[in-house]
Amino acid sequence: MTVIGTREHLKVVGTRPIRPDGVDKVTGRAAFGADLALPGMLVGKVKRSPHAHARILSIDVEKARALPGVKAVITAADLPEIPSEESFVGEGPMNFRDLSRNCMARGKALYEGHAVAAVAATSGAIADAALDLIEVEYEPLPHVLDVEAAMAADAPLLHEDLFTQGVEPAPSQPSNIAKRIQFSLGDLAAGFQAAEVVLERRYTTRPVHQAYIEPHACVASAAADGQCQIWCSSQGQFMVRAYCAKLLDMPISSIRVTPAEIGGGFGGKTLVYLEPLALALAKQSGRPVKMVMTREEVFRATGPTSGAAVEVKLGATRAGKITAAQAVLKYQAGAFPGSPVQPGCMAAFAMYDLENVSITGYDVVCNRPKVAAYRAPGAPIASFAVETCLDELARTLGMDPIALREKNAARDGTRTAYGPTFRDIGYVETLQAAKDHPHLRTPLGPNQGRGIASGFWFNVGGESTAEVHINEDGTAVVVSGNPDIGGSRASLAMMAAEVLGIPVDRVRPIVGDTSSIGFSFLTGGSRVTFATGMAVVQAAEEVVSELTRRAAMIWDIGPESVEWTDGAAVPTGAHAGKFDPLPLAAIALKAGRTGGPISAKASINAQGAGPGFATHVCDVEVDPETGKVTILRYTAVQDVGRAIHPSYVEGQIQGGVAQGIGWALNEEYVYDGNGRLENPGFLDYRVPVASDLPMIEAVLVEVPNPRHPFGVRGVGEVPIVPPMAAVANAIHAAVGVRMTDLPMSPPRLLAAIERAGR
Amino acid sequence: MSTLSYTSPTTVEAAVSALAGANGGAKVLSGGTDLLVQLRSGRSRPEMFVDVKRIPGLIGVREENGGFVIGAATPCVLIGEHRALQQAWPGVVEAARLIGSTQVQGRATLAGNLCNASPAADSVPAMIAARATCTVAGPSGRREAPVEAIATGPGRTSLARGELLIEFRLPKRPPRSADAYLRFIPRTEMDIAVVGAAVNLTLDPSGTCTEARVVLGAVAPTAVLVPDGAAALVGRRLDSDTLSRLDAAARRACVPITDKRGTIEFRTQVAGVLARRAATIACTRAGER
Amino acid sequence: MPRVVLSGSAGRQFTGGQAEIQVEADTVRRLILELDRRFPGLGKQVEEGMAIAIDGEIFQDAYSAPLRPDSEIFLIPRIAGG
Amino acid sequence: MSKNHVSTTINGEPVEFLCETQQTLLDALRDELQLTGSKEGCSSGDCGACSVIVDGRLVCSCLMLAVEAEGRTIETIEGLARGDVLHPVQQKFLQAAALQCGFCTPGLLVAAKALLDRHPDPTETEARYWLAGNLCRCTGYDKVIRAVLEAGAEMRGE
Repeated sequence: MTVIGTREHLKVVGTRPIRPDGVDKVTGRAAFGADLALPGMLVGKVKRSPHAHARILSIDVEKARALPGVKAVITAADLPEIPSEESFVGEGPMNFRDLSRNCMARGKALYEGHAVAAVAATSGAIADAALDLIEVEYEPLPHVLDVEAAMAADAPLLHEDLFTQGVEPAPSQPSNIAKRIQFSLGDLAAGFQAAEVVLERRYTTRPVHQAYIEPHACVASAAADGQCQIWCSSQGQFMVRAYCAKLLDMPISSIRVTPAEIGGGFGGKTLVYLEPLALALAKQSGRPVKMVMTREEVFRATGPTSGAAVEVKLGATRAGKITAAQAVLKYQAGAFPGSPVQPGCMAAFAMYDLENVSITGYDVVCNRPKVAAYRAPGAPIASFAVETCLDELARTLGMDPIALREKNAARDGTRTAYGPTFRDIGYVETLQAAKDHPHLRTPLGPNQGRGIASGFWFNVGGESTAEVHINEDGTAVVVSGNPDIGGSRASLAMMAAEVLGIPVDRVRPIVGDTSSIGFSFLTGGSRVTFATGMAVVQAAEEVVSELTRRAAMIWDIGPESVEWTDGAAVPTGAHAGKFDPLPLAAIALKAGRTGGPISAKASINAQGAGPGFATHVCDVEVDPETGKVTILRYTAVQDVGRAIHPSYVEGQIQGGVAQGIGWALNEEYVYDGNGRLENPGFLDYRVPVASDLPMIEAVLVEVPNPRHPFGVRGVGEVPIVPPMAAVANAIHAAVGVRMTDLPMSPPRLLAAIERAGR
Repeated sequence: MSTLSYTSPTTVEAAVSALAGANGGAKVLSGGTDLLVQLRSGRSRPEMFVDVKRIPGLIGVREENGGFVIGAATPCVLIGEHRALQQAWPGVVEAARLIGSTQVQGRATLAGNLCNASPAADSVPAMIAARATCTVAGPSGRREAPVEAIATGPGRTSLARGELLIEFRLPKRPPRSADAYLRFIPRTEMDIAVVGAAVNLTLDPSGTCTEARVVLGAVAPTAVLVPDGAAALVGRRLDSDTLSRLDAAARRACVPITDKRGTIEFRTQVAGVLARRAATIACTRAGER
Repeated sequence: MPRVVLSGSAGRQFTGGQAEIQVEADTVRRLILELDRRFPGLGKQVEEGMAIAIDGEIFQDAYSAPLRPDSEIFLIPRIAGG
Repeated sequence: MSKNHVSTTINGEPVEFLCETQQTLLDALRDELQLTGSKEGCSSGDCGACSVIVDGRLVCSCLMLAVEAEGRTIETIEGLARGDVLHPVQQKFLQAAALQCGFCTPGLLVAAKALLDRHPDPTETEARYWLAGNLCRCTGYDKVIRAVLEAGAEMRGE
């Protein structure tokens, strides 16, 4: 790894200790969502719609109920009817009526795999048999999958009560367009007037799934007094608690959610699917209910990210100054509104300092599973289009693609199209680091090409609680409310150790359940090391000032005469007197006599998350006879603010790149003519395997975020933004064909090569 | 609910009677890498599994008067580890080694790959090109059949009720003979072949092809023998002209479908490419003999 | 007094299309109250659907965040993440 | 329906259990024997999270019937460490940060152990192809491959 940027004298931050939860995870001890078993536990399963779009005329569950071993059966009729209510609680705008209807269809099934009923039985085999006995009468309706087809005036309507927001005057007819979004800056017409070169291109992408390896899983139990417990793997135990309480109309205090280890999420586990059903089945049966999705269910019924159509128009002078930029983004939301088109619009041109910009976005429902967040939601789609178009612009102008980006790059003081002005950003630093990297001077052979692309993500803070407790022997416990999805226990423990001045192995981080730690917003948006880290640092600093007070008491001097260095209290100032340093352990030992246990809690709403920028360099080789693309070399340069545990920062980048390469080359949903998914498994939904990829070099540029005590920026989102364009640009450099549709799978690339040959 | 039963006979005769006994609902379980997936998905609802892996002789590779005998239940990983077989039939071995992941290699068998009757089975084109035969045991005794006679269409075989494969035979090879198998998949591993091509050939001392078999997979309901492809090679050296004739012959032999794994156009075009490339590899190998 | 800009189309239905507003306020909370007083409904919209960028820094749910008289304030859609 | 009785050896211990024919070895390990270290990611042999070693061969325990375990010798992730002494490949995974969520890790470790047992000095390419049946969505495989190669070097005493 290369680290660029300055670094003060930190003892723990920036080192690479073994993660605290590591041993459990390499020995099979770590308990994930499906690993818990309770006495008397039932198996819950879901009956799903075979139709992409159908009215549910009737559901008869009596035969299923009568089957020996079946203990509970539910349909939408057994769940509260939730009124339409917009709010922003999870990873985006959330309407609880929609969430409820996504968990269990009411009146209509809106996609193949939409849940219509659920059962709990004494064995999986009995539960399966019960599902077969549930009789559902459907009236199949015409369906629509494609985003532009769904926007057509004559398209089959998913929701009779959906009227497009953001258009004036408000439409009188319902449509599948949930929302129209518009951002603009300057004078677009004048900008294109001033342009000497104008490019106008159209791009499409397919839905891709987060494809975490752990299927959704939970166990729910309900006591006779209404007190309920849920054990599940999710990106937020507090999110699960809030959503279940809302969907089942229960007080939040009656639900306790214990986070299991989570086997990957990438945004896909920021919603509930099984938990409310398991809880309802547990209430009806009076027994614990475990529900685990099959891989097929994960693909058919949980949220991928949007497929989209994107139009981009760029105008520039011969000298390479972009004078105008326009984009129209049409994103599939799936069965309910709420695609990531809004952040897509905001991220589209965020990397560039532009005077004249217009961005229009459409959020469009169609008969697919409701989309869920996926790493930098919305940005990868917009950036694939913009960064590919920019590469074409560079070639048209005969400019080096990095030089063109430098000429137009956003810097401190750049006003974004969505409003705010950037401060303390590190985009140009990533371009410079990419230029300086030996990768750019590595020679290429025949049918090989090199592609460059950049990426941006906002990053977020938000609400977090953390506690730091000092044990009697001077070791410490750090409690947070965020599931550890990729090493956050390590980064939190390291920041606490740095502040306390003790070795990290003397700090034990744990993730609390909803009743043992204060509210924390979910693990998403790369916020945990930033926001929860901030809370940990605050709590640790409080502990330190308490420790100095205790030392002052022990020495019988004024607290102002004590300072904390290297994990010990030392006297300071002229009148302090002479005392040997008092280490943490010695103070902890006397805690009882000096006022009781030493611990502190911080509950904050962290602000000041610094945006992240990245520039990627990708080398490919194309087999011109088969259209197969081999990734030869990949370098990902990213401004990470400050890497707390560089290995896990690199890991975030390498993982994001691998997902982006899958998105670029082979991942897609394939539907038949009836709107049924044809590839709901890892055999034909092709995520990259080990032999598909080279080593991925992560270059960490450190432009510290001044709003975080250690300069942290979120690092997990940005890495998935540039790869699709980087690969597309590399393919163009290799064989001269410009791919505008994802995935760039062999049949598509070969066809493009053939067309170019003619 | 399922009333699936299991038996693991230790003689071929016991296996045959178990298969014949169960009224049509019995399935041979060797590697199980396709069978268990079908069981889970409900595509197959057998009444009985007859596990043949405990029958002596069904696992293992042995040389027999210049040729080789491969037990029907031999996992592909063992086939790959047999040096002499690898030396004599590199194409058959590389095809067997392409079936699934390392994990699947530890279980998957040639018999399973053949009797699953997928048009995309990797080992089948190579075995047909190699003129491999198999021994079928059944209620009416044993019979020898060419590999191409087993699969009759997607998921269908010519095996009668109570019949099972017990071994494969690969013939003795003339000098300067070699084979090769190539498949196209979108990734580097873990995919089902979109197209497969096997070429088995013999050269004379001058490097002229005296005999050839060309077989394609995944471009028709079953693996297809391409006599025109062989004709394009025999009597010639493998120069670019010969190879383009082979390419054209291979394309002509394709009757593929468009599905989630590939289009008609793509499969047809790539079939020609792979046939050419496989022939070149086989030729190089034969030349080194 | 601070200049508030509604970024993009969000929220403009409350202001009758007006994109720029001068608001007398020294904290985010006072800003929201004032906006809702002048454009009923906009306050709720800002609280539940929007973030507030003050001089380039984005705040979400931060009543106490201070505003300077010359602050450049943008009301922008909320951001979450994966 | 009568259950099948199975006697087998798991991680060196003689084990007996009852199972239905359609139960896979993975089902038996997780549900009958509470050995939940082997994970179910797909139940179709495509993800490798359930990898175990049977009679010295790496297999997906979701693609093997539990009844087939009769008389076999099975190694699972739970048997990789000797007491509190980690296997070199486990140690290297920790040192190299070769895991993020950790869900695919048990399968990867078992597969890596099987690789190094048979091929003590694999090339990067050999390691990548051997592990192609073990999906990891978090790491991009970079640190996983480095950890496996480093474990090999350590086991060779380099």
